[in-house]
Amino acid sequence: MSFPILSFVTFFPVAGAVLLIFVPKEKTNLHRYLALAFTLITLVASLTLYFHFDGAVADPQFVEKSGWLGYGINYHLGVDGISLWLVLLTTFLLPIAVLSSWTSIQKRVKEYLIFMLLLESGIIGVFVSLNLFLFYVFWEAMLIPMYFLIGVWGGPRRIYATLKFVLMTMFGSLLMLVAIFALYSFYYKATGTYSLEIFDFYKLILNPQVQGWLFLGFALAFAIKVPMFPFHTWLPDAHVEAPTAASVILAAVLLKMGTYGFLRFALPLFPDALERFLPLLSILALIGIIYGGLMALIQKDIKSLVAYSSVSHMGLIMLAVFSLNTEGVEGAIYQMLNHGLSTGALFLIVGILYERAHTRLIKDFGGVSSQMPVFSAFFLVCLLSAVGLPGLNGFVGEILCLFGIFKTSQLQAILAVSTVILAAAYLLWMYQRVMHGPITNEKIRSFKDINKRELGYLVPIIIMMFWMGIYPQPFLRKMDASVSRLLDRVHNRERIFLRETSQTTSLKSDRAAEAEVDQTAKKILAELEEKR
Amino acid sequence: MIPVGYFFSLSIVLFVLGIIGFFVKRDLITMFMAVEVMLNAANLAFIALAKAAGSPAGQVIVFFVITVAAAEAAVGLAIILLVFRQKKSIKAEDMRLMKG
Amino acid sequence: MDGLASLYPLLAVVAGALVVLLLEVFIKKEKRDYLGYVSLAFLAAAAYLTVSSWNRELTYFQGTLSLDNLAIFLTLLFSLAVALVILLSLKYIGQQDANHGEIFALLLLALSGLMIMTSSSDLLVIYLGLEVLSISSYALAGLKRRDEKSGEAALKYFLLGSFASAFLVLGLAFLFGAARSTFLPEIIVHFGTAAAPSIMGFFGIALILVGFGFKVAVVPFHMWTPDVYEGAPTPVTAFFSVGPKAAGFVVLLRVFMNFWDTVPSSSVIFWALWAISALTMVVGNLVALRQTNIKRILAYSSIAHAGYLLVAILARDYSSLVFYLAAYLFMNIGAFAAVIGLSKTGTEYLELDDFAGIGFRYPWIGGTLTIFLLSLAGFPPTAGFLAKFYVFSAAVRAGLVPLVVIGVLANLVSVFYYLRIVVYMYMREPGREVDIEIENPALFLVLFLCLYGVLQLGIFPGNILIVIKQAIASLPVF
Amino acid sequence: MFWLIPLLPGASAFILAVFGKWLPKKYVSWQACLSVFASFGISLVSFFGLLKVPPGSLPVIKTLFHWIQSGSFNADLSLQLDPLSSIMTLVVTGVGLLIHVYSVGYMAHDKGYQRYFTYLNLFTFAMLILVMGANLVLMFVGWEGVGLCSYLLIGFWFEKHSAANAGKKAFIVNRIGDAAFILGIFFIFLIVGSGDFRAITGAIEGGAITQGMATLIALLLFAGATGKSAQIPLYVWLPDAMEGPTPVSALIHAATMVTAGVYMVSRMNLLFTLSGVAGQVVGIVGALTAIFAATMALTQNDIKRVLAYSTISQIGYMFIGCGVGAYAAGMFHLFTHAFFKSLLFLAAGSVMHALSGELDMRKMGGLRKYLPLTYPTFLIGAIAIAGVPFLSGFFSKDAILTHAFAQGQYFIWALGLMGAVLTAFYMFRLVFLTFFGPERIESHAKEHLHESPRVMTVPLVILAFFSIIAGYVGLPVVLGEKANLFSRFLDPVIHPGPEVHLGISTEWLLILVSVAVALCGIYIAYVFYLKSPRTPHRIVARFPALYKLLYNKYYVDEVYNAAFVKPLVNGSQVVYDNFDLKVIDGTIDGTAAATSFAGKVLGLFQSGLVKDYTLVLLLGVVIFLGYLLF
Repeated sequence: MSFPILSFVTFFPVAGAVLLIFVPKEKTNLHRYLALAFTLITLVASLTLYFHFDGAVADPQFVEKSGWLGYGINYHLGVDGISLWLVLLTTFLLPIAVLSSWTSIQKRVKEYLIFMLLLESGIIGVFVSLNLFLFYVFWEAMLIPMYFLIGVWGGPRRIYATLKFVLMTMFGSLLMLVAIFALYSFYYKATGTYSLEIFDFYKLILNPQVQGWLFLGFALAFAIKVPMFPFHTWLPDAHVEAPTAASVILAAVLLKMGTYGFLRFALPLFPDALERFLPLLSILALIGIIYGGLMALIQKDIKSLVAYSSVSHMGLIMLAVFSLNTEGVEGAIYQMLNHGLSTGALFLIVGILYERAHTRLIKDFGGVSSQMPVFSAFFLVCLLSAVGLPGLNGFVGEILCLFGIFKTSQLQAILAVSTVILAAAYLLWMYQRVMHGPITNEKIRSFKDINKRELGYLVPIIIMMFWMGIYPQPFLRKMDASVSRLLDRVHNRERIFLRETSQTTSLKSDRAAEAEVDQTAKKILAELEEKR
Repeated sequence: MIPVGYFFSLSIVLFVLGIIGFFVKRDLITMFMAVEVMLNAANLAFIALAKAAGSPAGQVIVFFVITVAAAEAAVGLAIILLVFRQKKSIKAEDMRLMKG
Repeated sequence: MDGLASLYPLLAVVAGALVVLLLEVFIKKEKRDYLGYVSLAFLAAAAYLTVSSWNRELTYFQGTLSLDNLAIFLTLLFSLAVALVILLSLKYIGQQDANHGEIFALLLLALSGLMIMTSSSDLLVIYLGLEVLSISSYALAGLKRRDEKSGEAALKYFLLGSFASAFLVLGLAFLFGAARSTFLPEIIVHFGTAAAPSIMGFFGIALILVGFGFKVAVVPFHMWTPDVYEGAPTPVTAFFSVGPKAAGFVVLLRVFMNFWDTVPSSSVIFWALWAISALTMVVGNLVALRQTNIKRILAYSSIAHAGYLLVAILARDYSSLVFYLAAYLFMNIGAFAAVIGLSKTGTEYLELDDFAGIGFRYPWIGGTLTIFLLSLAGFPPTAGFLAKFYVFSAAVRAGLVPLVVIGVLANLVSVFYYLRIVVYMYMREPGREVDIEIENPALFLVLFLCLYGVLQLGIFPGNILIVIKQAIASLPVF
Repeated sequence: MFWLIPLLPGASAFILAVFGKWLPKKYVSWQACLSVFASFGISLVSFFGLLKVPPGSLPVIKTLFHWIQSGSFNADLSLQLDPLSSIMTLVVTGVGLLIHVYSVGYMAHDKGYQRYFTYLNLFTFAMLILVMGANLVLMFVGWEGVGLCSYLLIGFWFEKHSAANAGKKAFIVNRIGDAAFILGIFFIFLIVGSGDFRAITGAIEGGAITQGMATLIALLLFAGATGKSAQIPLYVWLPDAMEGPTPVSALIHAATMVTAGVYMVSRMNLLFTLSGVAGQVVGIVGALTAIFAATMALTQNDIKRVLAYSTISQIGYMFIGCGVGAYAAGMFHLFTHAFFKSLLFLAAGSVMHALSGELDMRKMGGLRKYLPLTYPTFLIGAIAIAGVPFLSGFFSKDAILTHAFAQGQYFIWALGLMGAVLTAFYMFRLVFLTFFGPERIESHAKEHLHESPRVMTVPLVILAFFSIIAGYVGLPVVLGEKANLFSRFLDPVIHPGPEVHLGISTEWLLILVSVAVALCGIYIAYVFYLKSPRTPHRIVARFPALYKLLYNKYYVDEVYNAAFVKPLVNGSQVVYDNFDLKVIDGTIDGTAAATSFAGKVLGLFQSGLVKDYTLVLLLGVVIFLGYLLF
């Protein structure tokens, strides 16, 4: 691909943001249309990624590599089966987010949209960068626009929420930075050259003890981001205080960086340490599922209910990732997309309610669906997608995740299946208290049903939900190669190591060759071990 | 011939005296004079060590230090004057406008 | 080769100072900023002269004053810093009645002190440069005559400064006793030969470190910094936070350049410095949490940055040290420039509550200050991040992982108080009525120069890195 | 083209859902009924087509496309037709059609008319998918689909708080069953490698599944079935489901959805027979539920609640059939039950319609004069369900009991008989209280007491007709070896177990016993409610506790609430307040407070006095030099 499509998709929103700076403040509608135009163009550009993406190739495609600061820091972009869908999810949701904040954001529209665009390129950058330095730059740079979005346009406790969000994420990512430095120096000691490329680090053989520490550094940063069980308290605060569009992006995409981080970095880089920490991580994910579900049951505010439901869903995704088999990992990736769509849609819907009632407490609502029938239909569909009803996208992802978990350990699956019950319980109970029953307070009588604009951004999500529920083939087939390469790398590292360093070229293809290959690999690894 | 050690230990004693003087005295000028004592003690150490090393370069350095001390005294006293005009007092305890 | 040429930049600066002093007598009060332009002209001349002597290895006074590439790079850095400070103070002195011509002369003299310090590897000459710098700094600190805080700041700086320089001289004496010379390479070679430096030698080095530690404001010797930074006029504080600190670190660089490898039991000093660095990073950041005055916050932040610079020295990666100094210059002066921007005749808005809601009312000043703060906090797209990245990655490569972890956690604490300023600016409703005089072209020039510096160093530092690497390579290695 | 059967109602549901608001009522009712009629036609055609197909290549499978494929988990969207599923399609579309027609009248003046028919069509679509799914995952899709439609239809009048609550309760209880169902599916995937029924039967015959594993899977699947078919542990949602419109109760909670569990068990009959123990469990649970629900039905005063409990008890009978290995008998009872139970519900609906919403039996009586059509059809239904000979109920219930007896399950057989007595009793208690005896109708309901319109009564008549003749399809074996067409038709799917032959005489004896039981139940009801209406009050007076217990349905709802719902909600509230807010947030805010406190402490040194500063400096120097010395 001569045209640097990935750089275009990543930096086009930034160009949009810069252009917006020079547009005078008063023309708010012009800002909105421009921002919408930029996000839509990015979406179209990213769609070309989908069409030209070849599912059979495991290595990253559309690779763009050029030197930047020397010493191993170079500008290296690439997309593979795992990150392709997350980029598309981002570009798909951004125009919807911009459209949804058309009327809800009235003060300082210009800065709001600038931060939205910067946020988009920050997120895409994280998913496409293959150089650890570039990854870290985008990983931190993305925090700044989110910090402002929550901090300036948020609710009453926004300052506490946004500082808590930034500081907890920073805590994790700074320790990850130290782990990156360690990798950087180990590679330098092992090979004498500087490199921060992920694929060079994949070849790095570290002794398990060191791997343990590095794994912890990475895993902590991603666990906070996911958020996994003990580190989840920033999520409800951030969601309750963030404006609608910001919490849509926060829930739909930012949480996926954590899981993406595990898949891209923590799992393949440190397989031995992974085996050591697997039981602990699985237990945490399991607790996350049940704990998130139970907490969601008793929330008073719809947004924090949906936030805790995200904790539960992400717990399921993580448990599926830790099952380390094809169904589990592909199910997890697919469930990431579903969670992005369904939770994003739920936040949009809460935004619609908030725009009319200026409150999010469940007790202030009651009997809304008699006033807003179409809205209640849309709300129900999104809800059922989150519950995982067959025919909608949630089911496909959930059943694959659960089957993946089941193949690894039946006990975990039995506990994880409780998410099926809990999700139905808290979501339907909330839906019943908000929508059904007689109209409680008089304000609800004045609610108007969904207007054209709101339809404009809900319908595409609903269509996607049905499409991904009924015909998931195109999505799954693009992931197979990369997922099998990832699992290969985690389970039998030697063969990958040899094939990539291609030291023994002429290999017989039968059983004996396989064994002999493993032997030579072990011998070479042993040598490398003492040399250090 | 007085061995070099005596000069050297004298200068250390003088230096410590200067420090003690700096902490004991309450008004600024005497505190500044204590610092001058410390500087001269260092000079003495210089001369003692230069004599031990037998190279004239040591003594030359002393002149540099003395000139620097003189310049410092000029600017220092001007500052103390400035502070006195502002606060009408040169007691060290009164200089606590900024803290925390 | 000897040659008067190596003295030209120094002469130009000193001549400039004298000319400005003379002119001040003839010029009436209002046209004081002409003096500023004259001093800028002299600065430009000095800069041109330094550049023209790039890697010509000029030395003078029997090699004690050598204008090698490192000294040239730093002299350029300092003259840039002083030029920016002069531009900042053009309007400032009129506003805050610090309106007497000496500020330009004193700045130029302080610059000459800096140049002497950085371009010499003879401890005595370094000491002289240090004293020239310190004395002009004491005077600079006390410039606002009618403001008690300024007087007190000058006094504290003077007393503590002279107290520390006494220790420095004592250290010199000990070193002279131990190594019979004040010329650094000879001292290090001498220490290298003996089995281990005598106790007097170690004492000498220790006291030298105390003297420069004071100047660079590392923790046990940092007590003066907050009060002096708060009391001194803000452009002068900007100069203090960049000039003396950078010069101090260059001297430490020259001292430790070959110290670690040649001197046998140097690990003793290594662990002492390790402790100081850790202490500086932690205390500097922690105390900053509680401050409400913007200048005190920036003072503690500069202390914390001294800690990060010490890590660079321990990691023996001097090019990252110099790069950090360059990035630090732009970030800090930019931040102070924005603080200066937020003032009107007679009153400076320094308390955090004054900052409430100004982010949106004055977008340019608010925006640039946010970027500088983010850079100080080490957020990626800025120079601050890249500088910290180099320093910490070098430290990890040198095996100082625990120190890096402390540094990283201290940095996390710093993120909080930097972002707290941004919270006041953007996320709090404006409390008191804050109106500032906007039209100050010089200030906006400085703001944009620093902004350009922070972003350029952050994203495409390419060529600056090569220059630094060349400068470090030119230093003698033995 | 049998795969068109589910798609037609599905398409009509989609059209109504999207364009419903703008379509006139007339068009909506026509489109809904026509689509179900068309699929009924096709299922009839394919039923007869099936007769010609040789048994060997029986499950005619049509794969539309590969649905989910990832690693070893693959589920295709493929529909299959074999005797079992074709019978179910006939039942679903047949009874469904009649109920669609009936609800045109019943819901005529309801404002959610389009929405109602959308949900009804969607339900038919989901039920047909469940029945015709060729693999377990697709069956599960239908399984959850019907759960959703029952949620939507029960909570149809969502303004009513009780309706919304009942809907939610139904969905969640079903989900509990579904969770077990999913686990069962996973176990099968693990062992058999795929979810297709052919693969599963092949694996069982090939002996791939051990007996222990078969029991585990069977029990898990049965747990899912109890949720859906409202058996002992998870039946609580069905009585509340009566909040929905009556045709809904007829279609979903009588004829089709609740029988899904029975269909699933018979579909997986090889598994249940292989595991023996599971069959036993099914039988016992079925028997217990039959008795348990029957007792509760005795004291109910709301017609629909009585019918609901009677449904639970009748499904109990079906599970007895499956439990003892007589899957054909169970299916046969399902077949006949669909007719007379939906007839009873629709008749109750038309009674309610006539009395403008009154359901309480104590406010009825002597209605036979006013409802000339509803009364006889209701009576036929009651007679059929009571098990009086020559009507369908008798044949199917008798088949089950004889098989239970033949298999030597005397305990289950005894429970079945007692259940039959109670069934006869409460059915006729219902009949006598509503249609006979003194008129206790309130005045305002009395004025416009009218017979339901023809569109409602015609389906009643048709259903009554079927309730009578449906029995003759599966005559007891005593009347002739070939008599039982029904079970022979099902043979290719349900492999007949060892045929235990009782002597002819015992067969007749059993028949006589069940007939006697039914008649005596009817007589007792007659004595209680017509001859001397005082007797029920005297009995209640003598056993007040027992009556209260029955009336409050053994307080099962309250027990569940107290045992599961309350502790879960309050527990998580406690955990949230203490753990989430105090412990986790506590540690985070705590560390923040600690750092800022440390800052304050360190700040104290900054006292402003020059001497303190120099003191600190001096301390630094002294420590440094001291360190160098040691």
